[in-house]
Amino acid sequence: MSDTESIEPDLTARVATLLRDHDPATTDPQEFRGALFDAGLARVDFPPGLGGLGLPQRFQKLVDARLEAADAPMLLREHNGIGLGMAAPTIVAFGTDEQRRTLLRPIFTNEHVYCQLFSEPEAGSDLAAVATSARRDGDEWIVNGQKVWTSGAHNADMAILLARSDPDLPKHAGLTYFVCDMRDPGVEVRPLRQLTGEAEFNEVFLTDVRVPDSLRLGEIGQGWKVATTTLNNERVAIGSGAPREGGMIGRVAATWRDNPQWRHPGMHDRLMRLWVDAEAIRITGERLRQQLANGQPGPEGSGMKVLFARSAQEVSGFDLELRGEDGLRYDDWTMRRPDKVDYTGREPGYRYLRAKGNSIEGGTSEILLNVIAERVLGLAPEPRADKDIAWKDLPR
Amino acid sequence: MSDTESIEPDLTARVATLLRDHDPATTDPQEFRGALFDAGLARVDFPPGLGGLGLPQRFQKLVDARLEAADAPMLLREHNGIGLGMAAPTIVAFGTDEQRRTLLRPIFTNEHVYCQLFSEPEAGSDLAAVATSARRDGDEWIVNGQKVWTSGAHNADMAILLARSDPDLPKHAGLTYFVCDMRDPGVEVRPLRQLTGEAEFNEVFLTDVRVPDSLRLGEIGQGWKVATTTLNNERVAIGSGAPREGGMIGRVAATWRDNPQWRHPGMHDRLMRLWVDAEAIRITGERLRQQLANGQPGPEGSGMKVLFARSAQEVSGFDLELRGEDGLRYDDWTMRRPDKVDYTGREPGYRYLRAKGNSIEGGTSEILLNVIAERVLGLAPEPRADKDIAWKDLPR
Amino acid sequence: MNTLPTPPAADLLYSETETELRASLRRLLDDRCPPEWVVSGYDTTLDASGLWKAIAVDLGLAAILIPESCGGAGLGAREAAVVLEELGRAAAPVPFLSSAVLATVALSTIGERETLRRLASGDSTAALAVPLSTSPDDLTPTVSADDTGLTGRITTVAGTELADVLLVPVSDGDGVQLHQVTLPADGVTMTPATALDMTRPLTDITLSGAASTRIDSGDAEAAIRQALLCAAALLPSEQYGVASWCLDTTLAYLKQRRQFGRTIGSFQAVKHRMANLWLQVGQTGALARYAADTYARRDLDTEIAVCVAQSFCGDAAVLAAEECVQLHAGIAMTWEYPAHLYLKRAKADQLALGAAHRYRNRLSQLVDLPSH
Amino acid sequence: MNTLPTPPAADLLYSETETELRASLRRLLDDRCPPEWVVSGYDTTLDASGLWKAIAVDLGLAAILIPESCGGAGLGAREAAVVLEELGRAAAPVPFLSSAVLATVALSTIGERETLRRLASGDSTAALAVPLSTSPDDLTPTVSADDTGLTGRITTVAGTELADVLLVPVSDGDGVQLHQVTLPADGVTMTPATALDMTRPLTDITLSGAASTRIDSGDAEAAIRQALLCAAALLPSEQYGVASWCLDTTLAYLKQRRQFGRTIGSFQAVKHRMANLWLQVGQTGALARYAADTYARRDLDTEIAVCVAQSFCGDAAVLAAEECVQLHAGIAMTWEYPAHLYLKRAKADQLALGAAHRYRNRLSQLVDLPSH
Repeated sequence: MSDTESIEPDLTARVATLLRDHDPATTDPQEFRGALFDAGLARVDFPPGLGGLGLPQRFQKLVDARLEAADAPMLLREHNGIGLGMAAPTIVAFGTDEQRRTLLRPIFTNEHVYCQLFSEPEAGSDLAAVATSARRDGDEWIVNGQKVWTSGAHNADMAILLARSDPDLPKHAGLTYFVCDMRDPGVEVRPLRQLTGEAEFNEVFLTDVRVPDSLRLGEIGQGWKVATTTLNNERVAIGSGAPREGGMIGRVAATWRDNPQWRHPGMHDRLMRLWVDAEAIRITGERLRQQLANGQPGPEGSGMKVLFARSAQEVSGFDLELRGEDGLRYDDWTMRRPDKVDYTGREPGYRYLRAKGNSIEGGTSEILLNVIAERVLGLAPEPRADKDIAWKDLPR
Repeated sequence: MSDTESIEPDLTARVATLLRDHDPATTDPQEFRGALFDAGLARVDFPPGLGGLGLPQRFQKLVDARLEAADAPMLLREHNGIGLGMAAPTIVAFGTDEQRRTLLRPIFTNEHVYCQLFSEPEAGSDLAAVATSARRDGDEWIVNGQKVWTSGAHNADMAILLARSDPDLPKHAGLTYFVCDMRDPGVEVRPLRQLTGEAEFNEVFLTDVRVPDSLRLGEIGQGWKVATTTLNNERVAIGSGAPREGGMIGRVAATWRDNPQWRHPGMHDRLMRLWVDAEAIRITGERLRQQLANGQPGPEGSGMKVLFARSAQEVSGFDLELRGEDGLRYDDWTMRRPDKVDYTGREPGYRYLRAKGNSIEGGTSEILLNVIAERVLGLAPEPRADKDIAWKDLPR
Repeated sequence: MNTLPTPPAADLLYSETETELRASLRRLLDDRCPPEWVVSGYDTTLDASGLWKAIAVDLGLAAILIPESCGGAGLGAREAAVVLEELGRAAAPVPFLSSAVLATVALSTIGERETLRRLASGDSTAALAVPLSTSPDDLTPTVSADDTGLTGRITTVAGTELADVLLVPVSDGDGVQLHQVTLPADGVTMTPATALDMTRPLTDITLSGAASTRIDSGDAEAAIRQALLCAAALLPSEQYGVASWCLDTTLAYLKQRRQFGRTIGSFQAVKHRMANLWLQVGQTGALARYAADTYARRDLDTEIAVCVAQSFCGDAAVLAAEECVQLHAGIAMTWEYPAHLYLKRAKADQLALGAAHRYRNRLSQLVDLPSH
Repeated sequence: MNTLPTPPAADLLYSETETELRASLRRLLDDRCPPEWVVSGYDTTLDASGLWKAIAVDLGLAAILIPESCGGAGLGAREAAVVLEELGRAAAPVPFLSSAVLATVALSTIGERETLRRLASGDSTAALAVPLSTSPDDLTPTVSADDTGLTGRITTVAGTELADVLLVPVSDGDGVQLHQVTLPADGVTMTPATALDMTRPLTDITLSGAASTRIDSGDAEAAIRQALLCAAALLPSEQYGVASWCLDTTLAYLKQRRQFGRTIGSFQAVKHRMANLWLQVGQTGALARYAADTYARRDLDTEIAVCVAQSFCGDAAVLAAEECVQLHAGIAMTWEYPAHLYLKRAKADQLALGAAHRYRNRLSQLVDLPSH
């Protein structure tokens, strides 16, 4: 508490200085964000000199609140989520001094929007199976392969990339992690259309892409460890708090209230079960946040995404059944490239189809249940036959 | 069809002869059953001289119908189910001429009631892990160990017994199969009380039980194969046809009809789903019988028991919820040894508890789902580490 | 104890005729109805006339439910069910259910003959103008007739894209009439709807003084209900076809796809899910067959059989499609992979002819299990 | 969009006091309430008086919900919930819910003081004479009073075996009175019921001219409903305790039991079931805590919280117990292994204070989702 007492006035003063020296009303947003970074207020938990002040993460809220009050440009957390949320912490953790100096600031100023080149057609749940090759050539690496499920690749300047640098080593040992320039002529981005009709994601084809060794993050062969750091940062963002009747259940509850003609006694108990399930997730999420705030490592975190996906799928399916004839329609099949995803936006047919992805993207529910069983409950792992064999000798 | 045309009159004649020579009204039942066996009418599908005539099994119905019409003593299929249904076919398949001659007839006359000494505390789903040892001693085997879940052991004269004759071999290879006299002084039978309060089953402790080598069925080390034959005969008996509203659902439907005070709209759709599920099982069972009668090997068979258990458990649980206060009661906790099991007999509390066994006894639902996945659907088996190691060296 | 009697056993197997019928239709669909073509119906209006002609005329399947006296095939609901199994398996965008079942049964029940002859020969295709979600006990005509012709609006009607005959239920105050409209016609506006399942295109129809011929003689309501009951008895077979494709396709994928050095089908959690799915699909097939057989025999148990099948099979097909998507994971979320065709078809089929809870409610009356 | 507001966040964690309370109670139960002893209650009448004295008097837990002015502990529903978690975990056959919750809240709500003092000190134990299955909105007294005393029959009453005070809801035509009967008494016949769950013994009570004292002043109905609501808010914590025992015990067994050369907990189908069960049990704990906390604070969201917890937790505890039995397989079917104690307790708890669908129905009124 005495920490907090001394930190808060100090932070307040720093924000005041920033706002005084860079009037948000007149400063170019990119320049303002650079100043924010330089003042250590972009991510207060990052080390001093790298956009932060080495403070606990919870103090960021205070900074953000004051910036918002002053109508100052905020970080573009949605637009560059992968850069800010995944690449930056990874660069802090594994970057050389030179990399930290050159790569971090452009992320915060939004000069470098990132995408993530991890998943491949043959490396989904089993991410360590990536086949994209990185062959050393002097001071450079030559990268060839295909990546999928890359959101934002068509708008990205840079990418974090996982590639196989040594096929003779076992699968986890032969990977290396890079930062890659998406403007390289060998990078081809193709929209990946989904069952909703939209193309939120891309396929990315890498043909003789040249990555300087200076953009390698971590040691050669250390790619799996670096990627794990990146993915742990991804998980944190998922399953955060929702209000009562937030999400899908709110849409269905409103539909039920507003459309007496669709109500049927045979649907009512099921509706109430779904409502209760959604509320159970909400309360469990709330407890998890209290546990985390209290320093108790809440193991429920790994499960929130499983529960969220299940509820979203059940509720959105129920929604169509409830509507009867109206459920037979769809809003629009046109191929589009949406800027952002809104699971509960658009019409019920879209919501139903899009929710199918909730239990796949960012870790399938099956993988998450494995994680819970093994890491939380301590049950023995599956027998594995692929861990000690050279990657190139694995059965395909 | 021409087969049937010639067989039916012949069978009818044989039954008539039997009935003429052994008037059911005046003949001792045991003697009558012996005559039935000698006439080849006890199990027409068994070989001639061994209680049968080598006919397809379906002709047995004709014999049974005529015997029943004549009020003749029938085989005691419930009282000696293991003898007639499991031991006898195994003896036909693996017995020596001498064994077939001496062991079969007493089963059909009911002089030898059998029980089954297979399962052990450490060998449940993994039956091949039996630890009961059979050590050769001249013309005899000395058997030591403990068996569980033995129904009818307290009324049995004989047992079919699976024991480990060679612990140095892998688990499936070191087993041998015996017929064992339950009156041996080394056999101790203790009731095994269940969660219902009853003791349907027993534990059987075998201490230096001496089994003559002449009662060994099959070769030394061939026990697993012989036991598989026995168990395949067990499976056939399960999941046979039920009438509409047979079983648990009939009890609940009657309760719903007879007790308007317990009805609640919130329960109705669930009741109807359970009714539909029960009907789905009935129709699927009916189709399976038509497929079998038509010579199509209906793979659904392996799954009927899984479906039956699930439905029985859901319906009996629903029954208690429906009753509210009445569901809080039980009929009788007294330790009893019932002669036969009636899943749908007694009160709803008993039915609920007893149904829990439906997914365990005779192969757990988990094992049956494995069987379906691997043998019917052709999915790859689990990696196994216990198949090629000497039994004595397996981790415990 | 107060329980119900058991109906006599039905024939739940496939006859030789049915098996041959299936084989020839499957060959045709494999050849003429590939998934790439079906998917293209989401972006452009498909021309399914060639495929429909091959099915309706070349194989003669439009005539299955038409009496021999009108040029029909002398077959029945069991054979039509087999056709629907295969059409479901291929997610085929042809108007069999709408023309060869719904319209055909409505016409034959009122004793109409001329149009039936043209349907039997394949010279005509008809559609019954009711919303696809109409259940047999839920008919509420929205069209009225006067001197100027038919006026009213009917939404989400299936099977109009190739139809030259529209059968319109018309409300005449205290009853229902059935009118026939020959397409195209003045006063008939057809607006294609954007449907969740574009493999069964839907149309919103507006009638404003459309010329029509009344074709019933007072028995229209019963005839339309009979048509809806027949469709409800047969849709489960289509759902079984959809579910079977999902099961088979998922199984094949699970045996081929490797992750963590193993086929993913060797993971026990996946195996148990597939075993359970196989049990569901097996039951779906049995119930669909039971409904088709009882309908074919006009058995007393028909309506119960339909309600049971409708309650079970729609949900089972949706489960099969959803499991298909989840167990394929990412690949099934793509537009290229055909899984989504079946997810959308299964979900729309669940709503078609009325949702399951309605049938359970009706069933509860039939089997004397009232809700309160 | 027409959606509900979000209530303020509750404290869903355990305080230090609560954690210490739990530890001391768990030590006591480990020591004095072993499963073998609890099981013996199915064959003979248990004497739980020693255990109850240790809990009620030595640990002082009978006083938790009693106001300090009556000798109470000055604690509240949150702490009582922790006690119930532990009692559920041990399937302990003591009348905490019946005396320290139901009877205590009824008495304190009407402002009674004398009996409460004796309950606080442990000199008395009380029972509220309603069927255990009574839900807060379902009170229908079956006893009437006249000059000769109380007459009527009340079935399946919990917690009478150690009670010397019986609180009897009495119907007086247009309202409800609350009478106190000191036990034993003439005109009171107590018949032990054979219960599905013998760890909460039930009694059928017949009153025929039993002497009583009326203790309410017109507010009896509200007080009894309040008592039932409190019990309904706290029973989910007991259900969480039951579910936790099942989860923990099953996990331990799965890690130790080997079949096919592996621990059975290493099979993926088993792992996924346990992970799902763990998710259910975790939610059960969160909802139970939310109900206890809102009740403790007399929050406006209390009744919604109770309905949600009652809807979810009873089923979750039954699932945990059923999965415990299935995953143990044979051993859990035996009388010796304690799993069945929890199966029976979970199933009876599911019915206690009213089944889940009743609470969902009430909830639908509270959150404006009417059934039609």
